[in-house]
Amino acid sequence: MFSVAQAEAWVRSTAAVIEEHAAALTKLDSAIGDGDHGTNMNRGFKAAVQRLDGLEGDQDFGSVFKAIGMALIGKVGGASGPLYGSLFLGMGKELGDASEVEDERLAAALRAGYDSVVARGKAQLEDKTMLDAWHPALEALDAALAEGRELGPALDEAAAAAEAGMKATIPMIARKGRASYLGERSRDHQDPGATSTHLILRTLADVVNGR
Amino acid sequence: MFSVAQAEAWVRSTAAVIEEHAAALTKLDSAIGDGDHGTNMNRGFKAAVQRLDGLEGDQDFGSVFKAIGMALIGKVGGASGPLYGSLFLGMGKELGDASEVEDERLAAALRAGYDSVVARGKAQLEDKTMLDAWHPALEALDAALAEGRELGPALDEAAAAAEAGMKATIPMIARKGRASYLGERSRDHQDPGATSTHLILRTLADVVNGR
Amino acid sequence: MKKLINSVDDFVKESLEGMQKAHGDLLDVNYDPFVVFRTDAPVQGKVGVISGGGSGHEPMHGGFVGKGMLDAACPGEVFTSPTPDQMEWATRKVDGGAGVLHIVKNYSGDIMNFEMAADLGKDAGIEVESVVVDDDVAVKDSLYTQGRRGVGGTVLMEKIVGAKAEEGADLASVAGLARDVNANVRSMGLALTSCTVPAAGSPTFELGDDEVEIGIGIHGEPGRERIKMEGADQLTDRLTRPVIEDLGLNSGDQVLVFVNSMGGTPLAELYVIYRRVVQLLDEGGVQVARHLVGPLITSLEMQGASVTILRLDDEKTRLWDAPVHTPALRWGV
Amino acid sequence: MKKLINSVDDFVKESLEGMQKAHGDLLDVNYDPFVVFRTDAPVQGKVGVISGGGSGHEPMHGGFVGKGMLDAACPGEVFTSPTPDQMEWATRKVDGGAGVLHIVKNYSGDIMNFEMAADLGKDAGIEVESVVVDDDVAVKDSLYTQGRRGVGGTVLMEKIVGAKAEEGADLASVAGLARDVNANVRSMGLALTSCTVPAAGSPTFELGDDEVEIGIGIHGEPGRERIKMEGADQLTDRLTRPVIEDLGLNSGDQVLVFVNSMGGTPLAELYVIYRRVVQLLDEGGVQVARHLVGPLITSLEMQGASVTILRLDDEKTRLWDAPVHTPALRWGV
Ligand SMILES: Nc1ncnc2c1ncn2[C@@H]1O[C@H](COP(=O)(O)OP(=O)(O)O)[C@@H](O)[C@H]1O
Ligand SMILES: Nc1ncnc2c1ncn2[C@@H]1O[C@H](COP(=O)(O)OP(=O)(O)O)[C@@H](O)[C@H]1O
Ligand SMILES: [Mg+2]
Ligand SMILES: [Mg+2]
Ligand SMILES: [Mg+2]
Ligand SMILES: [Mg+2]
Repeated sequence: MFSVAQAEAWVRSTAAVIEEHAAALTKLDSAIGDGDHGTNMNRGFKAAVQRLDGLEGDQDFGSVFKAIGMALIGKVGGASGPLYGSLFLGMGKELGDASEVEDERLAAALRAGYDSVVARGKAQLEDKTMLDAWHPALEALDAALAEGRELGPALDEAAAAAEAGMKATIPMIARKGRASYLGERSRDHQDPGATSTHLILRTLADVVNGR
Repeated sequence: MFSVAQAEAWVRSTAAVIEEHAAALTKLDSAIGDGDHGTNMNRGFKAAVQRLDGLEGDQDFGSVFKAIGMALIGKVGGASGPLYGSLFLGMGKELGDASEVEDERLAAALRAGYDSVVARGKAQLEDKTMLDAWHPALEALDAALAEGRELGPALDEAAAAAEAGMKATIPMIARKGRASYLGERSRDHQDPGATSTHLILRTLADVVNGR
Repeated sequence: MKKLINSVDDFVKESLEGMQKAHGDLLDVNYDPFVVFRTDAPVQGKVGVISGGGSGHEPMHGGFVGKGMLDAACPGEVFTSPTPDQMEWATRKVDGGAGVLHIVKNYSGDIMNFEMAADLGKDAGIEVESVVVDDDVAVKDSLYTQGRRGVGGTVLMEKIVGAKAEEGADLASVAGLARDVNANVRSMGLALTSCTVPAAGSPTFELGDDEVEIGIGIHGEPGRERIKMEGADQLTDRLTRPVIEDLGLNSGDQVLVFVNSMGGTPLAELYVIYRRVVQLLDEGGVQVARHLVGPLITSLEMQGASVTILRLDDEKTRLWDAPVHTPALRWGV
Repeated sequence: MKKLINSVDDFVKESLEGMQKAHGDLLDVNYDPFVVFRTDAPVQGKVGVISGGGSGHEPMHGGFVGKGMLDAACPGEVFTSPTPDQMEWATRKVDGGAGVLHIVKNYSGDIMNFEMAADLGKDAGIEVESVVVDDDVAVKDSLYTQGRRGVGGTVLMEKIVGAKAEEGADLASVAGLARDVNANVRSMGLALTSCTVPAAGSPTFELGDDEVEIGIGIHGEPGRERIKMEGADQLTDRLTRPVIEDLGLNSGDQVLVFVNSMGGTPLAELYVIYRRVVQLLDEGGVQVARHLVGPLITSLEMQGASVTILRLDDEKTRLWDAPVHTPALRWGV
């Protein structure tokens, strides 16, 4: 089971984790982008937390994820703003007015969020984007749950797959986002968006596992 | 005795010496000025040599020094252009249509040139300018000739005095020229114009002494 | 990092405050969300023309707000595309009943944020058309990639399209002209130094004392190629030849040449480059009918330059010459 | 040293060639000696206004040649005052029978070279008046020194005096107005980096990563004081307070504020400074009636800025607003 309280905790923890890694994310983005991914994400997740602080009374997934999505869309800017914003909007739409859901529903919501990211960004796998971390992670999550794993361990597997996906972006040549302008020279660098995606999923696993 | 041929040789040698020291002069000017004294002088003396190359037939001091002065005025620019230009114009006026003169007449011509520099620049001694090299040099020259010294040795004494005068500019606070804008901070630097003056007088001594 | 700013977080805001104080006769600034808009917006019956993008490219876009050019500009954080709420606010503000054109530079972020804003604008019943600028020949174009970046051509498009809107043309014509400008303009740039994004605090890339980045964009992103330093003419040829070729210029064509500083390159050097671009065009029988030389689409303090060429026709020439009154470009007024 | 030039020796010439190609409608260039002049020079019956100085300060002065401002400009080598033959050529070229005004910045070199040129002009029977600009409050003024440098005030003087000459005023009035402008304008500047004189090849001075030079001129010469880096507002106060004080501004005074980039400082930062200057003046009840923000009197690629304030009266305001059509400043045309 996954609750709205856990969702909130996830976003709050993510804000802290992103702040900690902001400089590293920006450094990755300096190499093949424009050096702002960490700053963007940090500004956006701070705003998301503020938005959460402002919510009053009992909340459902729909309103919490929408608030987060709108905060990210309104504050991150760049490519990652609309993408991560769409992710949370998509999750919120999927879960609607529920405030606690089965593990499979959480997986379905992440999948719906992912689909929104794909719809918004129109990237393909191996374009060297955040999709390359999301996709293997969601596959791993589905597989683990199908094998009867608990949500905690299943999310650990998803985070591990995200990490592998993130690392797999290193040899890729970018075909979407700013890094694509570099052509061949984008090779041998890790994609910043795939890196932040790994952090977000790692944090989700930590929160659910009570770490 | 000092001849027009020696005057020409002086200017040609000076051009070579200035070229050799151009970077050093510019470096001095970077510290307390605008970093162009070597470039200016190099450009100007090159032009003076070209002008000499263009002179045809027998020449008198008046026309040779005027040609040099006009070349310097037209090509050096900055503060040193009008000053060194005035120097040679002043010398030319003083010597007129002579083509060989007594030692004392050369000394008088240098003095006349110096007076033109003072008239043009309106600086005073110890303003940390080229005057601080010229003045002691001319005093030394007059004194040496009065004591009956030959022109060669007398000019050596003048060059030595110019060198001492140049070094004496180091502790001075500039009150004329660009260095004056630095106020106190102009201290502990050697004046570029006094340095080029020393080079010019040193070269004159070398030429006359057949070195 | 040394910059004349008070804090990284307040830089964009304080810069906008300065603009507003300086150019209050032409423009006004909304601070939440950031939008720079014409004081007389909305102009009834006129198509509204808005653009936007990350800050750090000044005078683009805020400096192009005013009569005959943009109705509003949406400045994002430095090098970060603005957010949909800004473009939505601007769209509502400038709509005079004839619809609004969004001029969007071809970056994933800009495209996505403007798309969301256009949806929001349409939801509010405003007719919105979007035109994408992608004039940078340094980027290999392909169906399977992001495609070319929008760079110097943006400035020319905003001027020409702004004049068309000012004349009272309808949204379809204004958007059509914008696409026509995009089809006839190409650019390429180089950098001698990197810039430093305030929030990052150190240069985006390092370049040796004898190196040049060829094919840079406007966000301090590295270029396609790093070469040893060359003379201005050789470097200018490296920028201009691909532009001429990609545009397919022929003898007799009339063009506008735009030589731009990335910020830190002084005007005197731009003229050296301009001189060479004109020489190259002369050789090919192409006539330089109009020009623009200066720092107009910059990357903070980056040293470098870009060359943009626009193929002119009578209409574009007339619209280029039409009066414009903005902080950065002004004539006929 | 990385610059977009072909050779140190040809830099000024090739830059002028570019200017001529770009702005041939406004100006023409003579190459031996270097003079940039209005295409319609001499204007019969009008006082000719000329200025000049070392190159490296572009757009000053060549960019100010055109209707309503300068009749001619004499560019020297980089940071080296021009030579008398240039000013003499210019003086003869622009004399329309009403005499010629020389606007001279207060540097030993400029003063001496212009003096010689004025003598040559007078020998040729042309009435010549010279006015010296010395607005830099960073320099202690005294009878026994060179006195203050001419910096940002020069731009404002050239605009206002150029407008007066364009109106047909006689030489005495034009020169009188120039002296009046000089008496009412003050400036001060700072640098975050040095510039590199092409012929020297390395930076004129070295500045630490956390240091600022306060009170610099426009030739890469060091300033009066080196301090640790501060925020934009504090630095702006350091420039503006001495200017306000030296001008003796009072509540109710009307002024023009000119915030200038030394070349490498981007426009967005200039607006941060402008904002602060206006705040300071507001506090003192001084009204900012006109403004100018941009890189107009630069030191090659130096990063830094200067603040200039001119006390206005009705005539100066009117002349500031008068039409001007030059490469760098244009309005009313
Ligand atoms: N079309 C896209 N689809 C999916 N992800 C994308 C797309 N474009 C960019 N990204 C992701 O966004 C990241 C960059 O985000 P960020 O630096 O915040 O934005 P910007 O590139 O606009 O500066 C990239 O590393 C990449 O993972
Ligand atoms: N008024 C003056 N009288 C005498 N010498 C001067 C005067 N002003 C400057 N100088 C000399 O000129 C030198 C600088 O020459 P230069 O660098 O060529 O010109 P600029 O200062 O115009 O760049 C100074 O070192 C100083 O010796
Ligand atoms: Mg980025
Ligand atoms: Mg000098
Ligand atoms: Mg960005
Ligand atoms: Mg000089």
